[in-house]
Amino acid sequence: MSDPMVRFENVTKRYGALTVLDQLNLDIERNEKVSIIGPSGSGKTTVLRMLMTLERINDGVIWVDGEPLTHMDRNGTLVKASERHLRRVRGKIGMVFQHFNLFPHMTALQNCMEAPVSVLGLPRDEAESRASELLDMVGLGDKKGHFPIQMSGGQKQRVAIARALAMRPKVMLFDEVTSALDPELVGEVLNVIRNLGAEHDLTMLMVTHQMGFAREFSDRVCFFYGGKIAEQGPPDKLFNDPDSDRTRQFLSAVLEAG
Amino acid sequence: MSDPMVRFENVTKRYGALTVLDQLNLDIERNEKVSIIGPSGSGKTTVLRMLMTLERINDGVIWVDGEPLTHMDRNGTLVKASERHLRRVRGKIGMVFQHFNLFPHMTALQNCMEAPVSVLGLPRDEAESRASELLDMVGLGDKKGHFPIQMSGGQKQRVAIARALAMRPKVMLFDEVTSALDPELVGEVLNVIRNLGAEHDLTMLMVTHQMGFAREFSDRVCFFYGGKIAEQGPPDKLFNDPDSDRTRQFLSAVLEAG
Amino acid sequence: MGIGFMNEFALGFSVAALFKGAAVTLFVTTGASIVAIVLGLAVGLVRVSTLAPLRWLAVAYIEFFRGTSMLVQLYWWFFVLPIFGLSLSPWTVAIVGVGMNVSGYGAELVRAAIQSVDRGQYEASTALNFPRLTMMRRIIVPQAIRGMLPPWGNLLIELLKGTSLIFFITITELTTASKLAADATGNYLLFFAVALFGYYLIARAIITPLVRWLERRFSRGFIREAVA
Amino acid sequence: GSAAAGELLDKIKAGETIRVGFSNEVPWAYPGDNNEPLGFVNAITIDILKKMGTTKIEPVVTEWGSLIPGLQAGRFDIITGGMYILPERCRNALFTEPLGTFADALLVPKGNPEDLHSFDDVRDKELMFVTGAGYNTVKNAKNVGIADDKIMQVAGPAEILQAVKAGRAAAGSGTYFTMKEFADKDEAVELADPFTPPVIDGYPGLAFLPNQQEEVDAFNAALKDYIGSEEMMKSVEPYGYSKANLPDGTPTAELCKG
Amino acid sequence: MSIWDWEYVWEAMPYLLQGAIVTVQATFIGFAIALVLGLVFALIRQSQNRIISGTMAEIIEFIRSTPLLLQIFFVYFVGPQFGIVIPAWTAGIGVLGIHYAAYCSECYRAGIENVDGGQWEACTALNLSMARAWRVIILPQAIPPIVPSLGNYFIGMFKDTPILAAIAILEMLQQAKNFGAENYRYIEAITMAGALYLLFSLVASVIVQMISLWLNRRYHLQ
Ligand SMILES: Nc1ncnc2c1ncn2[C@@H]1O[C@H](COP(=O)(O)OP(=O)(O)OP(=O)(O)O)[C@@H](O)[C@H]1O
Ligand SMILES: Nc1ncnc2c1ncn2[C@@H]1O[C@H](COP(=O)(O)OP(=O)(O)OP(=O)(O)O)[C@@H](O)[C@H]1O
Ligand SMILES: [Mg+2]
Ligand SMILES: [Mg+2]
Repeated sequence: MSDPMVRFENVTKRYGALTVLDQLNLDIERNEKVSIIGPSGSGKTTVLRMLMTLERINDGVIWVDGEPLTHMDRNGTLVKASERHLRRVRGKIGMVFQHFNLFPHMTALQNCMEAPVSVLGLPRDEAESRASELLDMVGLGDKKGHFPIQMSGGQKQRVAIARALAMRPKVMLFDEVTSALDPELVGEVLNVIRNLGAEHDLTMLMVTHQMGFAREFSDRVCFFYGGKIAEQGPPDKLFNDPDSDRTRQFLSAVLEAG
Repeated sequence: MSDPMVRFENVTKRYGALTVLDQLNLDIERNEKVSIIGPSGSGKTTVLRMLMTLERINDGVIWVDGEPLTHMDRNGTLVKASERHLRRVRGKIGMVFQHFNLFPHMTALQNCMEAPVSVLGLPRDEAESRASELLDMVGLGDKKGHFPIQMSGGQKQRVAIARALAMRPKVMLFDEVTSALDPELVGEVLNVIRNLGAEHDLTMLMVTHQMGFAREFSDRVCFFYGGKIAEQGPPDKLFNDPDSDRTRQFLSAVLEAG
Repeated sequence: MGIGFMNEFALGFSVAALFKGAAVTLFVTTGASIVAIVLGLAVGLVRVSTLAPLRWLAVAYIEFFRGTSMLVQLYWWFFVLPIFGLSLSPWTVAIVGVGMNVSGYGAELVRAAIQSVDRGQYEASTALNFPRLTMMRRIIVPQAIRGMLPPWGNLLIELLKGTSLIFFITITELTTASKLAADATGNYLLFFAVALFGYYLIARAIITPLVRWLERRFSRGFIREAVA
Repeated sequence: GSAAAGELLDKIKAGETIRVGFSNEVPWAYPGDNNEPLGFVNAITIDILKKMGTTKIEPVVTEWGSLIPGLQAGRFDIITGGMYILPERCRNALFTEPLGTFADALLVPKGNPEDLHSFDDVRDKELMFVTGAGYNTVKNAKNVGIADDKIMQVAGPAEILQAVKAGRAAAGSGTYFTMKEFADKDEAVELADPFTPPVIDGYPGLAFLPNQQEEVDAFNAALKDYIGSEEMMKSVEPYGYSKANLPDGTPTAELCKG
Repeated sequence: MSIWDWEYVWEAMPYLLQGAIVTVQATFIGFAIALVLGLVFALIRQSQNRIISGTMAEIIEFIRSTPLLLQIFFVYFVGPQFGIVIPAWTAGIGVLGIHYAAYCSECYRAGIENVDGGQWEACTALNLSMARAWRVIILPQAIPPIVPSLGNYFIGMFKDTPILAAIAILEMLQQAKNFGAENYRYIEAITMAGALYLLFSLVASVIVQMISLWLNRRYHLQ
């Protein structure tokens, strides 16, 4: 079917008086890799959190895989989504956080097994084999029995990715997954994401400050500014000759820093 | 006089069994700008913390401005430094921290006045004028009455720099002063440091992950690895054709990330 | 005559009586602790439930039992309640009365511990689509328990001390026993010192080690040594 | 709750366990080291109950002040503390015929330094006076006009002795028996001699709930030929009760009128 | 006799209020002692010298793990055995103060340890003296956050005052009991006493919250 994997339709998000996202419209196609860049406070994280239903939206509709996420269709009219509906649609989305949020009291393997067993109801052995496959894939075959505290930041983040994949999502969200890492650990995580993009049918939406990676990896880059998409397009266009001065300004600031 | 501003002489630092710095020897000339780079855990921060007397050293001697810092000369033999001696020599050193460590219950101005008044015993008005000069210099003339929570990371870090300068140190230490900042705020802080180097007679020692800046700014770059100086030299040499593979490896990893 | 003849033997007898008192204190402490822990956990979990009315009930419970002093509550249980037709035995009042009073504080500990679990853990659980109860059971509570163990240790010591009030409801526990012994012999220093040390011993040789042991058991994944 | 009329009597006849309430008042009624009921009031009660049909006694020890509430709360069936029969008490409890006649005494430090011989002396010299909380002595003291803040109300006899010994109070009052006991065994105190008590002798009786007339009648019947008998004296003499203490024939009804 | 009789409530009230005054006095004086002594304990506890800090810690443990009632008995009865007679009021409030000083010191400690280590490092880097660092930098950050827990102990002490009755101090509950003993009516007096305790502690907790808000604003902490 032709409708996009994710669609934001006039989505507005406010915190009290502060309007964080203003009438956002954004479509993401199946298997498209989209990077979101922009200054701090521009609403990047909020976009992902709304999609992950970690934040309620004040206005508009979010569509996932052709059906409304935050609402449900009751004979023609859209009504607020029930918990059941939310949980069904949410199942199609996975998220990786800036600060990993691994479960500290579980080993890498248990982290990846818990949800498949207690949410999807997989039998333990099946969940286990799936989990260890994924851990092998992210290059942590030898760390399965380790607890998060025994792992480096880069390793933790790779476990987090495996944990999200274990739920077989169609869309993966990444929020600055490398900015809590020591520079020389960033590479190993980006490699995992790179391969993920290459080998799996996954729609990916990532907030990042790694201009280099965004450029090389993504099909499209969206530059957020003050809760709006100030500019978007293929990376080469956006990085080489951006239309808006805001974009140019931001890029020069960031590159000077790098 | 000819002796260096700072001299590490066979300095060793251990944490229990772990030897963090092993027989370190390092001279820093007056007004020299030295950058320290290296992987996480290689001992970079420890070097600065020892110089700031935030960590005791297990062996060796640190010399500052020709006199021993951690020891004092009692008729020929070096004995453990007294608190008085420590405080006198420490007065020549200032430090800026990764996480600012501003005093949250004081305004920017008060942060810069506290030590000059209570340590140097300056009269309040003199301390105040000195403080506000410095705040103007770091471009925060309009933020003097603000409290830390009311400022952005970049602004906080600039206050921290002004606070350290208010003590008129001869040596300034910077420990990853930009790595807690949002990318687009990094520039403003680096600019301040840049001007500092240009306009004042200051010996500067900085730990950084900003290769670009290290390269452009410093007279010498030291690459730390496993508690030793694996390689050091002028930035162009070290960045363009490093002697050791370790250095090469590290640089490629970091640059790929940037 | 009278207590005249008592005196010579009083010391020997009183020491025996003191041990009985200690035994009583231990017994009541154990019983009341169980009551306090069970009710504390239950009420604490209700306190963080998503259903407002339930929450209010928990708040009322907590405020009531923390609002008035244990002594007043014991008086009420023991002397006033019967007049409304419910007469509980002294032992029941001791265990339930002390236990419920402490459970009010315990519930607060549970609440605090649960709410102090990193928000990221809740968000990760949502992202992985956990139903709320599963999330609580598998992710939040296991982490909260570790956080609340030390304060529970202190609370149980409070409870231990609280049992010294059950004298007012006709039970002769350690404090009373030492008082009676001291009155009979006139040697206040000896018997009070012994009693003080007795409590200290129970707290430091039984309660504290027990809690430490539990802490170690629940520390998997939080402290390097604990998992090495 | 409070037993229905006749219930208690049936229990006694049926040989069931009867709970007697008293506080630590040597030699009237006090607990032995295994809490067994000692003291002459308990001795009398045990004899009487045996005649009436039960030998099962459960002692309940509490503060003097808690005896009446304990009875009202159904914590025990009979107060054997040796309460004087007084009008206001008659309104809240039923008393048997008197078990004897006793005087109060005034306990003072050795040598009676303040030269006290009556409550009036204590009042006039404005000295601190100690007695038990809930003792009839409190009312007597107030009646002769000793100021409220000069009346120290403590938990029991032991505290009275301590207060006088420690000089916290200039004089203490309790029953002749108890005070004599202290004077004999402790050389730091003595009885005021001569001493004119504020009221003539006190008449202790056993106290029941107001609705237990049947029980009281039964007890009185049993008491009639028991009072003064060989059997009685054998039980009570060890506690210092002598023939001089036998009742003078004043009926309870009259004492209740006051 | 009826279960509840308002007559007795009104009769009891004057006594209860009289006791309430004593209770409130005891609480305030006692807590003042606890606050000051507690800080002293806490600072000794922070001493670099292992023996000093260790001993202090053990003393605090001991005070915290033995019953207030017993401690009061000890001071009140043992003293005279050796000719030292401390007045009941002094003994009672003194022990209350020391007992809660042990708790407050733990609060202070928590507050001090929660101050970011970076603050100490900044003080060293700026060469501030130990005393100055404590007074101007550390304590102003350490204390406001712990005001709520200090407040809880304030209320806790208030609710412990009935124990003073054991050494014949006429606080509220003792007044209630004495009233009962003289009139043989306990329900009303005791229940009203309970109600008053509840009322007072609710009021107190509101006041504490206000103080803590004010302090946090005053020192611009979160
Ligand atoms: N829970 C919240 N309450 C109030 N304001 C919030 C909340 N979360 C975010 N905001 C505000 O919403 C705006 C957007 O936040 P968001 O985290 O999306 O920015 P961002 O683009 O992710 O910034 P960064 O690059 O620093 O992560 C910011 O101004 C932030 O202050
Ligand atoms: N207080 C401490 N106790 C024990 N080990 C410590 C302590 N502080 C530092 N270390 C260890 O000393 C080594 C060097 O630490 P240091 O902070 O100097 O590294 P670094 O080069 O600054 O790393 P980074 O780039 O992450 O700041 C590390 O292995 C660290 O684990
Ligand atoms: Mg963000
Ligand atoms: Mg470092």
